[in-house]
Amino acid sequence: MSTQGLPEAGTAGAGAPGRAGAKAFDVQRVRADFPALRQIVRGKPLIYLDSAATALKPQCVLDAVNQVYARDCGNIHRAVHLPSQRATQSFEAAREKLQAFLGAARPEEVIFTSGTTQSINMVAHCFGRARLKAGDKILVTGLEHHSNIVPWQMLCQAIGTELVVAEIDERGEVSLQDIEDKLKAGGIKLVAFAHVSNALGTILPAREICALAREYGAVSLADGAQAAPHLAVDVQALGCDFYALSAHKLYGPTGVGALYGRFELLDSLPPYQGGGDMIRSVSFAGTTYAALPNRLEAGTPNIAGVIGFGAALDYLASLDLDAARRHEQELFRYADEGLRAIDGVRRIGTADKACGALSFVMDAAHPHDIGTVVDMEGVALRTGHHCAQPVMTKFAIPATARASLGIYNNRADIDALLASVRVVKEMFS
Amino acid sequence: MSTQGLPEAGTAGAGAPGRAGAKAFDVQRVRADFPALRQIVRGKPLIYLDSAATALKPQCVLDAVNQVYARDCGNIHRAVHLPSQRATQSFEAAREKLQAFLGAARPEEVIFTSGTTQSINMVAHCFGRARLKAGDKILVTGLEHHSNIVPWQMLCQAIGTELVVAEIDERGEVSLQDIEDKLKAGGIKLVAFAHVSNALGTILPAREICALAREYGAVSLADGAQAAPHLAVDVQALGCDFYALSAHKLYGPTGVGALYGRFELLDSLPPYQGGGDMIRSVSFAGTTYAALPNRLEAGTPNIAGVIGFGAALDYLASLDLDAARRHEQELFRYADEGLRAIDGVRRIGTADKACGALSFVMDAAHPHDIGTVVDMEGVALRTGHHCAQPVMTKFAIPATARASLGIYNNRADIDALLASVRVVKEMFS
Amino acid sequence: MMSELRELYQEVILDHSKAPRNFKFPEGANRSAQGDNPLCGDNLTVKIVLDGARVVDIGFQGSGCAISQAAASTMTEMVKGKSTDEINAIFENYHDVVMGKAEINEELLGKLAVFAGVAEFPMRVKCATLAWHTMQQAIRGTDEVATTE
Amino acid sequence: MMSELRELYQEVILDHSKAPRNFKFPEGANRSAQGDNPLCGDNLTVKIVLDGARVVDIGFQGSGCAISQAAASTMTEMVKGKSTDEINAIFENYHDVVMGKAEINEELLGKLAVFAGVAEFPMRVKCATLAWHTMQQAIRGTDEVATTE
Ligand SMILES: Cc1ncc(COP(=O)(O)O)c(C=O)c1O
Ligand SMILES: Cc1ncc(COP(=O)(O)O)c(C=O)c1O
Repeated sequence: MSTQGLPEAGTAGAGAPGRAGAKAFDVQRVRADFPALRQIVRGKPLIYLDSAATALKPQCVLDAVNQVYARDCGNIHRAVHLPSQRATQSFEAAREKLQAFLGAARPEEVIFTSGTTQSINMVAHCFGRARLKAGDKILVTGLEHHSNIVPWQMLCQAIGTELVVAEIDERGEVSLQDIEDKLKAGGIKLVAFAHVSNALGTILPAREICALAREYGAVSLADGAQAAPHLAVDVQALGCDFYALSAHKLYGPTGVGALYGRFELLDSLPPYQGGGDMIRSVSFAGTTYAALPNRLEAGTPNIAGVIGFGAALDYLASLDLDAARRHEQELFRYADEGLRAIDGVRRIGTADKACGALSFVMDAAHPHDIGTVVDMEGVALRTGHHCAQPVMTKFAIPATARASLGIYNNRADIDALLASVRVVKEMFS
Repeated sequence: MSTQGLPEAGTAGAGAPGRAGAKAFDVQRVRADFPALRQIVRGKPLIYLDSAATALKPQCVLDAVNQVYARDCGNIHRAVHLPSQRATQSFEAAREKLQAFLGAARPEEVIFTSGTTQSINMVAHCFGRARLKAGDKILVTGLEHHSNIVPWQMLCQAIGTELVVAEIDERGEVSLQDIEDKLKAGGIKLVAFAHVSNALGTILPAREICALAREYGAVSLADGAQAAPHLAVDVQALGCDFYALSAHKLYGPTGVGALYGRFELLDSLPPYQGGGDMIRSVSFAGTTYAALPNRLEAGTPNIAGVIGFGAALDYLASLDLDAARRHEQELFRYADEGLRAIDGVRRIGTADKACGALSFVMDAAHPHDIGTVVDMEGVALRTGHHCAQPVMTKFAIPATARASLGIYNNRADIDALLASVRVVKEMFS
Repeated sequence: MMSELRELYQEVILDHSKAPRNFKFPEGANRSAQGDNPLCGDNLTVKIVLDGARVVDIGFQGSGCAISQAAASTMTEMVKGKSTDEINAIFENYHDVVMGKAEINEELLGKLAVFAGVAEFPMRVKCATLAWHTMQQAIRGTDEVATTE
Repeated sequence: MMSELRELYQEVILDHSKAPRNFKFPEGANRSAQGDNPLCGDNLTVKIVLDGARVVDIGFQGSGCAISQAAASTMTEMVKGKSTDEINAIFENYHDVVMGKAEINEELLGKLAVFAGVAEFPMRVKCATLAWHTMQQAIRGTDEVATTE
């Protein structure tokens, strides 16, 4: 048995499955909390294996969003009336919940954004343009999502910085030695990497990468879009300077995300967007900016979305997350073994430590055809390049089919996946 | 009687109230569609007069958002599975609804953003940095919201453009002659103005301003955050190059807005943020960008929010909007007269053509105290500078109290406002 | 449900996808275009020998799903020897059929009728039309990359 | 409901807001700070004659709502002549009371007890504390603008 799937020690908080004292995770109870699982698709109950794209939402998130629109429907921060007061309090409470979830030192270190993409663009813009100069280097890895590539390429084009890539090997792993060599070569001012790869499932050694970055005087940014749903994240233990994530992948609403930034660093950045709520005082003679977090949150935010995100975090806090993660890891292993056992299926991404996403290709069928056929079996997975084209190039494939897990998945889901993959095989060979 | 409150001919689509053939507007039926109005606040039914800050949402918007989360819970554009297909179709249908609402020529002219603030920042960044250079001038008016001031100030600081201000007069109006004189003086490459002022209610002569801008070779941007809820907007008739708006002020969800841009202009802009969905192909050797609208919509958008926005537009389309606007105008006049009739109340913003917002100050009480007292009477209005500090400076006041209207307000709401203002007066004098 | 799938992946389609016809560039090609579908990674290049307004020879290369390979393969068979006007008429009906907007004109489409099942799969329409868009781009002689967006 | 309002706008508060005490800058002021509440537009300047660790004289100017004016006015009366340690003790209790986090220490607060009603109005806490934050900034002698965020 491969050790693939074991979460990173220290950040993952999960032990070996089935160890003494470990509570069983009641996945049936969790499933009942997710209304989308109650639907019939193509005549069958939905098998949802696309959580890496967007996770399903528990009922309490729907209820929280609904309550904002049906009752606490006021803009925040500025009004004295009751709906606005209530919305403001719930909004700021969500910030504190996320602070706790990430282990941030202060609530002002949590900036709400529209998603991981905006969080990373904010750093590229605010930190990049203020602190970097032509010739400075930015290190990314070969497994990044486009959201952690294109903003840096745009920055490079604008100000003349250079992108350095730590390539992945054939298992989809990065080499710490390679990263250290590149840092040693000098000039790298920022290291931006995915904590977990969305295309391959690889868990990167985030703590070690951040330590190396610091050692060589570079700032670190971890793209946590895929890590936050599967690993226990503690930004202080990781030692990262920035951490980006999306609510919609963490069982929360769409259109919300966050950027964590170490206070001193974040506080030194110029604003990202200009507008309401981010100012101290505006005049045509000169404008001054508000303190954190407002300075980086211009305009009316996604109020209902942020409050719904808070509800998702409450939901996660109500679970035994260690047990949930063990459950996910077992399922990951089960799916991994099941896929490998089907002749003509090749798994893409076979890192020692992985979670969440399982990519594969088939001799018989193109990933797009896999997707359509399994969809007709009621199995929702994703096919394509997963916004990680350099990964596809590296593996010399046009695309993969990807099954990805959430806390509501069970063995029956994986069995359905495997059965539908066998249908594909039959159909095309 | 003042003619204040009459909508601008040509863009407003409303005639004189009570004219022959005009249908009556059934405000009671409309009220029943807004669940937030059913709540008791401070022991009384909520009187909501803060729609300029954020509008209440009809039930169908809640239902649409709910359906995304409870059923069509998939990411868009990339998956073949059914929840994703459904979400993608509803998302793109919302774009076409907004295209129709704005009278845009093509759906690709509609870019979804997180709100007006982001829409304007997008223009400042993409158009500003690509097309303007040091010494070029940007014209704004004296009544702008901070969202239409600060992005330009930030741009000026970054690239050395200069801000020119068309001041307002004591009624809160801009002078077309003044704007023309400033354009004539040369160097102005962009004219950015509020179609309707959020602090004063002034309706600006948008069509004339856009025509002047074009005549003198400047690009025009109308901030329609407050106009879209009250006036019939037709971007082609207005002749504007860009138009910005927020869903949450238009009875839709928070965290969504849009930027309209004339196709040729929009298509010539570089991307705003980098990430998923906005690329054609990514490699470390070089990345190419997707066509409109995707190029300007990086990352997972606010899927539920956009679809909810579509539902809000459907809702508006189901009403007799001409009648609704006449109703609002009558109410505006009724409130205006009622406020003026109270001794010690001074209306701020007395333009000939106005809609939506009624600002006032009182001899006896500071706006903040007005807000607290009327809130205890169950009346929700807004006090403060309304993110328009230059307007406060112009009128030499620290803040105003502002009542603002939505399609669900009725005479009883205004009567409650006037009664509560009288309570304030009594209390503080 | 499975019947819809059989309708989509008809024998003809599976056959063409496994053994695409004209999967090489014709000699003397004087027109060429590249097409890709950025969302799924499909890409292909179409080369044509155009004589006046007639497609004398045509071939393609590239990778993609069964639908897009079969669409490209059947397309090359279909358009070879035809005038651009004839080709336009065929594509118009083909396009509307896969979009679910029109009935099949059997006479015009011939073997292409097997693509009617695509109409039930809106996310796959692009796969069925990429080759056609690329071919038309080649005929127009523009240098742009064709996409299906 | 109206009783909460009476609780907030007590006679003492209305009186101080209409006729603020020490609404002028003291002669020989050697400390000064400016405070503003960016969200509502309140702003004030506090000037102090500080002798060692004792506030010998104090005055303020600025504009704001009844609560913020009365808070500034009563504050100046309260702190005049006191040591910074005494002032800190008073502010600590005052702050906790208006935040709804502590009971009133009548002995410490004296007349300031009228601000207890603010606890029912979370959006008004900033109005009741702006002057105090500004005063403390002045004593610390930092140049930053105090805000209540
Ligand atoms: C005229 C005007 N412009 C811009 C904005 C900013 O809108 P948002 O906060 O939704 O981005 C507002 C709303 O506050 C406004 O009234
Ligand atoms: C690793 C990773 N980074 C960034 C993103 C972008 O997230 P979003 O689209 O929510 O901005 C994603 C999700 O697609 C992801 O998986």
